[in-house]
Amino acid sequence: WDEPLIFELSREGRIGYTMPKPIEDVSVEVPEKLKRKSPLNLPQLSEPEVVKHYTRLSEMNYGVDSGIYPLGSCTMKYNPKINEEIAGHPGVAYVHPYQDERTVQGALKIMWELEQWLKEITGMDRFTLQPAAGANGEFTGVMVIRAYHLDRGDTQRTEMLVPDSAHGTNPASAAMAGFKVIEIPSNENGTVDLEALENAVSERTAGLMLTNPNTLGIFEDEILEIARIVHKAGGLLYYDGANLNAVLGKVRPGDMGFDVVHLNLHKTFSTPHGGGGPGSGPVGVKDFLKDYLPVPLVGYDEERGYYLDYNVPKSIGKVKELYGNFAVMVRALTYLKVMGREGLREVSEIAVLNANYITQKLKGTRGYELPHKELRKHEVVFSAEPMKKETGVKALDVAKRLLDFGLHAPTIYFPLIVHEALMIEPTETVSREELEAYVEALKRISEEAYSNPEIVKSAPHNAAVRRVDDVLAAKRPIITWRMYRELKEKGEVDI
Amino acid sequence: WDEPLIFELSREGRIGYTMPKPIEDVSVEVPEKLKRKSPLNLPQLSEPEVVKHYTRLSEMNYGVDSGIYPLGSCTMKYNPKINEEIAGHPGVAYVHPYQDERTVQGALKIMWELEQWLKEITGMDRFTLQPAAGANGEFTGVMVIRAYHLDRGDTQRTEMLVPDSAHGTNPASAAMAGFKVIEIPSNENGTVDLEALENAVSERTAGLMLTNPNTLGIFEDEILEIARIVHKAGGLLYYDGANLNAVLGKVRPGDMGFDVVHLNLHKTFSTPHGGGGPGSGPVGVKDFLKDYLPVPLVGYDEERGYYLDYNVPKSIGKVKELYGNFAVMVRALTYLKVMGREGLREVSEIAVLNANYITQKLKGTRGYELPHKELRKHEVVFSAEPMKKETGVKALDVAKRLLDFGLHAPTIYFPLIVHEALMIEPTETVSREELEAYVEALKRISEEAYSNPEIVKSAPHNAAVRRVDDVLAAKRPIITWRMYRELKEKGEVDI
Amino acid sequence: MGRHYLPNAAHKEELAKEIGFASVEDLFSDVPKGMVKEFNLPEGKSEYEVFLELNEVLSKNRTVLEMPSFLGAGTYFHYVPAHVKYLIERSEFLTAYTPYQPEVSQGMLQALFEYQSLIAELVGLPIVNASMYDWGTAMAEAALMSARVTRRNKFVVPKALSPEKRKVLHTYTAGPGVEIEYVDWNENGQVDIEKLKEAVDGAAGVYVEIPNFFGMLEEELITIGEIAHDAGALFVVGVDPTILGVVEAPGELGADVVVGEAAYFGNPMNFGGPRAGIFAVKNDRKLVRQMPGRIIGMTKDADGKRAFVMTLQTREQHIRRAKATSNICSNEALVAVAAAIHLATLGPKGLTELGEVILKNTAYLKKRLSEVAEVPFEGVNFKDVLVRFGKPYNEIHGALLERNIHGGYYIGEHFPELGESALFAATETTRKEWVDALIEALKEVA
Amino acid sequence: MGRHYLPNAAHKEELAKEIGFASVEDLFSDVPKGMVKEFNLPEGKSEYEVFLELNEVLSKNRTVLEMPSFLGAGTYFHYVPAHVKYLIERSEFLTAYTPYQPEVSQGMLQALFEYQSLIAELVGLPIVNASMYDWGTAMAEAALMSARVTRRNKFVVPKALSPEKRKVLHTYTAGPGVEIEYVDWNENGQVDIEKLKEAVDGAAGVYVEIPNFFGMLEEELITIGEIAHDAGALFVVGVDPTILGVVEAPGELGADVVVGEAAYFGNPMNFGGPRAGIFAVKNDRKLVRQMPGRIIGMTKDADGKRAFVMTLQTREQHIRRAKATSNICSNEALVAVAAAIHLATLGPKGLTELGEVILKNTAYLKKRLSEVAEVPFEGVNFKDVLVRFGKPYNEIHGALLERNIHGGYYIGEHFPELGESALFAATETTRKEWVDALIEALKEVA
Repeated sequence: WDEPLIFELSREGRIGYTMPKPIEDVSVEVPEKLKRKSPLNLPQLSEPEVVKHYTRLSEMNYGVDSGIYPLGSCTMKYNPKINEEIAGHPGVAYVHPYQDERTVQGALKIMWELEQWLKEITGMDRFTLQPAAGANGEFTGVMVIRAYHLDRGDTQRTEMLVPDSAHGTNPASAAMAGFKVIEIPSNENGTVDLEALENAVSERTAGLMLTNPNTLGIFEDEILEIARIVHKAGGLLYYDGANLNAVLGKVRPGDMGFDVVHLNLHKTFSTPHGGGGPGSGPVGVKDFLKDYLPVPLVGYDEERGYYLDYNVPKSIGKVKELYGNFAVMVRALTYLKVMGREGLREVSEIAVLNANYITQKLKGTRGYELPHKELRKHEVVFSAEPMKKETGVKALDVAKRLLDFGLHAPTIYFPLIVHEALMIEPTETVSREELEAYVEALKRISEEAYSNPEIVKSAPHNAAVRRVDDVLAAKRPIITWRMYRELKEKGEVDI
Repeated sequence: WDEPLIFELSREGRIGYTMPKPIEDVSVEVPEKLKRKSPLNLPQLSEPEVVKHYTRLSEMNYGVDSGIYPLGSCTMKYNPKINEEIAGHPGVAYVHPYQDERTVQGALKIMWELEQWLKEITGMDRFTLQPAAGANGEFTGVMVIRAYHLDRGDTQRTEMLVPDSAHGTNPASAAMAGFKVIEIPSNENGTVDLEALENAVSERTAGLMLTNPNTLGIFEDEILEIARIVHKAGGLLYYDGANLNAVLGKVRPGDMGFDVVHLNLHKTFSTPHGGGGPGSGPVGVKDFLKDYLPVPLVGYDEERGYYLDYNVPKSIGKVKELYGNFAVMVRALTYLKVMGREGLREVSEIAVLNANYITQKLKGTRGYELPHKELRKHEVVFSAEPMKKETGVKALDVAKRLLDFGLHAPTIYFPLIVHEALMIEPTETVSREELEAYVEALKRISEEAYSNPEIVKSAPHNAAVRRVDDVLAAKRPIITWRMYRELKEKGEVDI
Repeated sequence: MGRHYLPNAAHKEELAKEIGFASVEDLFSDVPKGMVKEFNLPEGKSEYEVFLELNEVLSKNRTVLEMPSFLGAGTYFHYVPAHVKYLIERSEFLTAYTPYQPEVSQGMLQALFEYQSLIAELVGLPIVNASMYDWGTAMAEAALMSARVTRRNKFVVPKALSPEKRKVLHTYTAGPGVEIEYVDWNENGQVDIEKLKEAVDGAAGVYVEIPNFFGMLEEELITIGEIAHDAGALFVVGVDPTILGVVEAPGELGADVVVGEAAYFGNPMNFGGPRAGIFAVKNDRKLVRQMPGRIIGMTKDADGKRAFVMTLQTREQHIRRAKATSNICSNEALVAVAAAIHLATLGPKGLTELGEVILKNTAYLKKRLSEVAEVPFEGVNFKDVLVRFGKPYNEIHGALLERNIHGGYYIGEHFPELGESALFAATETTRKEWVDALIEALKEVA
Repeated sequence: MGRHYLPNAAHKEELAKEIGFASVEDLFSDVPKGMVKEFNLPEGKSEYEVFLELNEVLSKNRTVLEMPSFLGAGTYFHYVPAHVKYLIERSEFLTAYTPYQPEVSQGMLQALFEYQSLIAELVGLPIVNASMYDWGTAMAEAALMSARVTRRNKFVVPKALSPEKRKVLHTYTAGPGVEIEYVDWNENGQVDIEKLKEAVDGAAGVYVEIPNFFGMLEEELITIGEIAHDAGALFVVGVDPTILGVVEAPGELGADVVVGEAAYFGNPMNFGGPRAGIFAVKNDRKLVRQMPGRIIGMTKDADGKRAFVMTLQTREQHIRRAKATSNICSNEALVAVAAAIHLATLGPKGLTELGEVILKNTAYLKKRLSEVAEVPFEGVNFKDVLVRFGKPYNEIHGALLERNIHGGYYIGEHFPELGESALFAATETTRKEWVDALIEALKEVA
């Protein structure tokens, strides 16, 4: 249905709160030059109206509890409700980050324990939990690499190598840290081209940022050789943990030769994605890099208990205020304790099984091509290139048509090295029946594409809105109610 | 959409929980004669599947947060979320009712404080919070009346008077308490016929059960005379609190002459209705009846603090295990503290205003008749009798058509004294715009009834299902999956 | 003062005028003069202030998470998986009412149908209602139903009945004049069969529980049912449904009616409420017509699609008024849905494991208690264990509390013949260290 | 061990065979031999055991509900109305991801558009993104953006900057080599205008906060903006948005860019995270093209109906990769939605009242503190008040803690020139009895 903007629901005089009275009702005057004089055009609603509005908006949104949500590279697994229950403890919400350490032993213990789990899972020696998200973690990691080289006087290492299949955040993070980004092509197997890598490394190489398995869902089986090449050139190996769900509890980045790792608690460790955040992107490093991590780290000492350790001599500083997204950490640790050693291993086994189930059941379907090798890990990337050529139906159309069946689309047009990419990551928390229904829907869309392509091209038909015009949005941006109101007043908009 | 039954989603071998291990893994054998041998046909699902199933079911349900819900006599007001927050405190959930009173001072204080509020609001002298719902409260009240008469040796008082406009629970509760029910007709104003009442009272009269305002939303303006008549005959006056929202904070049943009152915390005091419960139906009495209340009551003593008082010499016993629906009481007290004296008064003012707004805006619309007087309190009852006669469109059809507009229907076919009744109680928590939209929808349905009655008769068209066949349901009851399965196996059902 | 819940508050006078009233006061012109008055109540507070205040009040309760507790006697600390609470708090369930309009209430209707169906599988009877207030009122309604069905007015119950249920039963049966007869227990703490045979003559129903109030399994349940049936009485079984993974469905053991407490699944203790009473009967037209409470049935919609609806309403108060089978209207729907979600989560394996873990933990508790006190009844216990002490229990209780342990439920005042006895209970939530700490403490103080 | 989250666990080998693999192990045949290993991790536990354990751990935190606290310095105890938490916990919001498919994500998109719109009204700038990680990173990104836009590499900030923000700024600007210059405060604890004039030469941007780290309102804000603009620098204002009901929108005072902390609305303290950074700019094409972060825009669907979508993505990393305006991908969407719901609840009147109550409570705290210690800076404070003690603050702090009062944030180590100083803070949640207890305690121990 159509839900108005909250501003459009406003009626003069309505209130949605009762403010506590001030301690003393004395007049405190803001300096005249600073006093608010411009109008405060906030909406005026009662609490029931606010609740109805956002309840209705929520009903216009698809979440993990709505059905399969196989966004490739996003690991949209089920978010256990016990995580929310624990994160809802008043000992999370009502604790100030600057409290005396004696009054926050519980919080510090949680951070400390989480670090121990992450160390063993990744084969790293020390973790910072500060980064707020994966990209923030990447930035942390490459800054650590930068600091390491500079600290050794190795000032010419200005280049960061990034495969062409990498997430866009990898080159962006490297650039933010001041590195020049060198792209390494993939070979026909979809993995790093070793020859190209050999040619790219030099005394300017700061490191290589790699995801393993990569964004095609393919395990870089030459990983030990890759590590050898990079290390030999004096570079460090950075592990983008976006795809850790594929090897969780089975293989450790540390054992593959990586020196720095970032994880996404909101992907691998089941914390909810919140419509795009909050996430959490802890970064782990091998022992020789630990002195460069952001401050503070969490320490433990028999006598003192848990404490915040600001004594990190060569620290890169901070990548975010305070200690990171603590409420997310609580959820991740809850998950880890429920899963345990065997549970985590089973996660990756079934995540991989489910992705290969889709791979095998869908391959050979007309219009979808499976480039690169067949054996995938946690996700698979099909190409709708043949379908596009033969029927004009694009990956985007396939995605939109899936919505009509009550299913969420996969990630599309990524990785960039696959044309008309459909990147499907079912995760371990969907059932066989859901996998089957997904494959069936994709097969039906293939049939439609070859028999009645218009129905696919004009999809979705059953969603809250029809296909959304993103070109218009970019051409004439309307970013806020304020802009909309002004354009509307000028008669320049008809929405 | 169609959501299968949870049994149909079951797949052998799936589990949704992990049980804690026993303290000792010794074998404990149930006596052979009692061992479970029959199959346990429970569904087998994982937690994500359970969550998706019930999330989807919830999306097929209309609640107060979905929109206006003007069920007459049900007081579907907004349920403030702070009530839920407070009721979610571990000091509610994780407390055993038999704990030593020293360890539950918080719980007892809440019950004690709630009683103080309810006493002042009703003008009663003592309350039991034990009844689980309104009808349970009615039963409590009439049992108290019964005990009072018997205690005085007044054994011939076997008749309970109930107006013909009363809720069905009134006569049912009286009957359960062993009373003969005498129905008192309403007069042309929709209020108690005083002459009939005079004729009905006798030395057999135990009491009169009355709702004020009554189910027509009309204030019994002769209430003092009614009280005089009943009291003079030796009977007691029972107040059904279902409609208290109309006079909350303005008028007290105790001042109208009532001796016993039940309240519905889930109606007047904003606790959620939960799809039909839990409710809570506290009963208040005047001082001379307090020794008959159920045990335990809550006492307070400077030294001892709050305590459970089982020393109620002439108690009727118990109407429910333990102390009542404590989690509901917590919510009600939260509401009371937020609202306060002035807030409560404003509740009834606006509840009455909103009902009269609908009355005035809808009256005169073709097909709807407004029997009895115009001034209503918290609800109004229109009759669709003219519409039925002129177009064949019944109150039921009007109700179903409202669903198509995303609005909940009013209560229909009640009170029984109004034909084709549409009993509308908007409550104080809906906005003017929602009232207007409701009136507009009813007017539009009137137009449709006179122009295109079929669209109304075949409504709803936009709900999760089309009109539901309740005749079939009663003719061939299928009450459980077990029955369904058996009928299905025999080929006797095609659903 | 709560204006934030009242969208029209700022414009109430304006709205009153718009519909022809001079003021809001005029809307109350039908109230007798002088009856409208100022109430002696506190002023409203901000949500924050109420939050602070009630948070502090509730923090004064000591929870079983802070203090190991061995209380049972009809209320038990079971663990409720987090998703159960999460789901029933969705406002579409939480804030809805009785599904009078089935077309926009299919979610609640189906959830309740599933509740009925899950209970039916547990208890082995095909007809289940959508809930009573609790076990006690369900039992009392079963007594009344038995009297209606058999046209007799005596209901036979074990003497080993909880004080709660005893009181409820007396109150409910007082009006209709149904007489309650108690049957003593034998040396095993179970119903004395010989005494039952004497009592059953002219009975409308015979009621027995599994486990009984002392935590014992009634081994002669089948025999008791036969005795009841031979006497023309209905056989009513009360059951703690958490036992039904390991104990046979009462319906298979001869029960005509099964009552019990559904809230042991999916609901926390909540200081005793809300609960939800199980009420199930055989598929016997007389029983179905006479049973209390709401019932959800499966049917079709106008397109022939499966749908759910409240059914068999001609038994109910809003239709039958004084002649209804019960006065019950609001029931405990959300409590029942929570129980259903928990049961669906457990499945057959989980329910069996739950029963087994409780049996084992209870056995451990019983074994350890027998080291420090008298445990009069031999046999298998489920949750509750009756323990007799050599000195006033009150003293022991106080000493345990000082050690931050909450002991069992004293039953001496209700069963003086058992002396200084108490029920100590275990469930799947009981930790070894709690029991061990209890025993250590009892060694000191008992 | 978590199998209850894994529907296919019981049939994994069967499924593997069905798709042509001899076993699940074979799905990992591409992993180098020997790399798969056993991990040294604890076994999984039941949900109940984890619940018990973590509940106990978290109960070891002393919350501000149990212990009056005067901590501020960038994190404040504000009250979040219960419905805000209730709404953002709805799984459709909570468990969704970035709205890549707008047709099934209109709810989150509209909520974020409303967030952007509400912030725009507060700060007085029309372009707002859908959130940064926090105020600190938003400020750092503003510094980088200023450098990109002006092609200069110096960013001028007040010396009275929080240690958190200072560190974040240094880390973010290290790679691109943007130099940070600090401007000292004057005797009023505000930016020294003369020193600013010296520093501004060649600056890409000038940053100032309202209130500043010492809780003071920068009275010369407009002048500071003019100085920045005269020097060709962008004027970046950091703002605690809870002040904007009483203080003029920075956009109206000359700001080109506004950053700040959105999580002060709608979100509890959470031991410091998550937060959500505000990032707003003027409607200047250069700034819009150079700003970081996701932006939601209004558009139409194929039927011409209003719809929302992520827009202006050509600035972002997934398209521009190394040339993106920032690496940010996941942001703090749900935190922003919570802030929006809280703001929509407050409305104009509520925001103004909030600012006024905080001003008054802070004034009361300041007045009372001045009875027992030195309060170096005169003027109006918002939340934080800087207090200087005559003896080591550490001792005072410990003595307060013993009295169950948490004192302020010690800043002596970061600002040695201020001696034994600490920031004590008040908000709308501060109670008179807390302040009075603090002052009584300080009289004893300070």
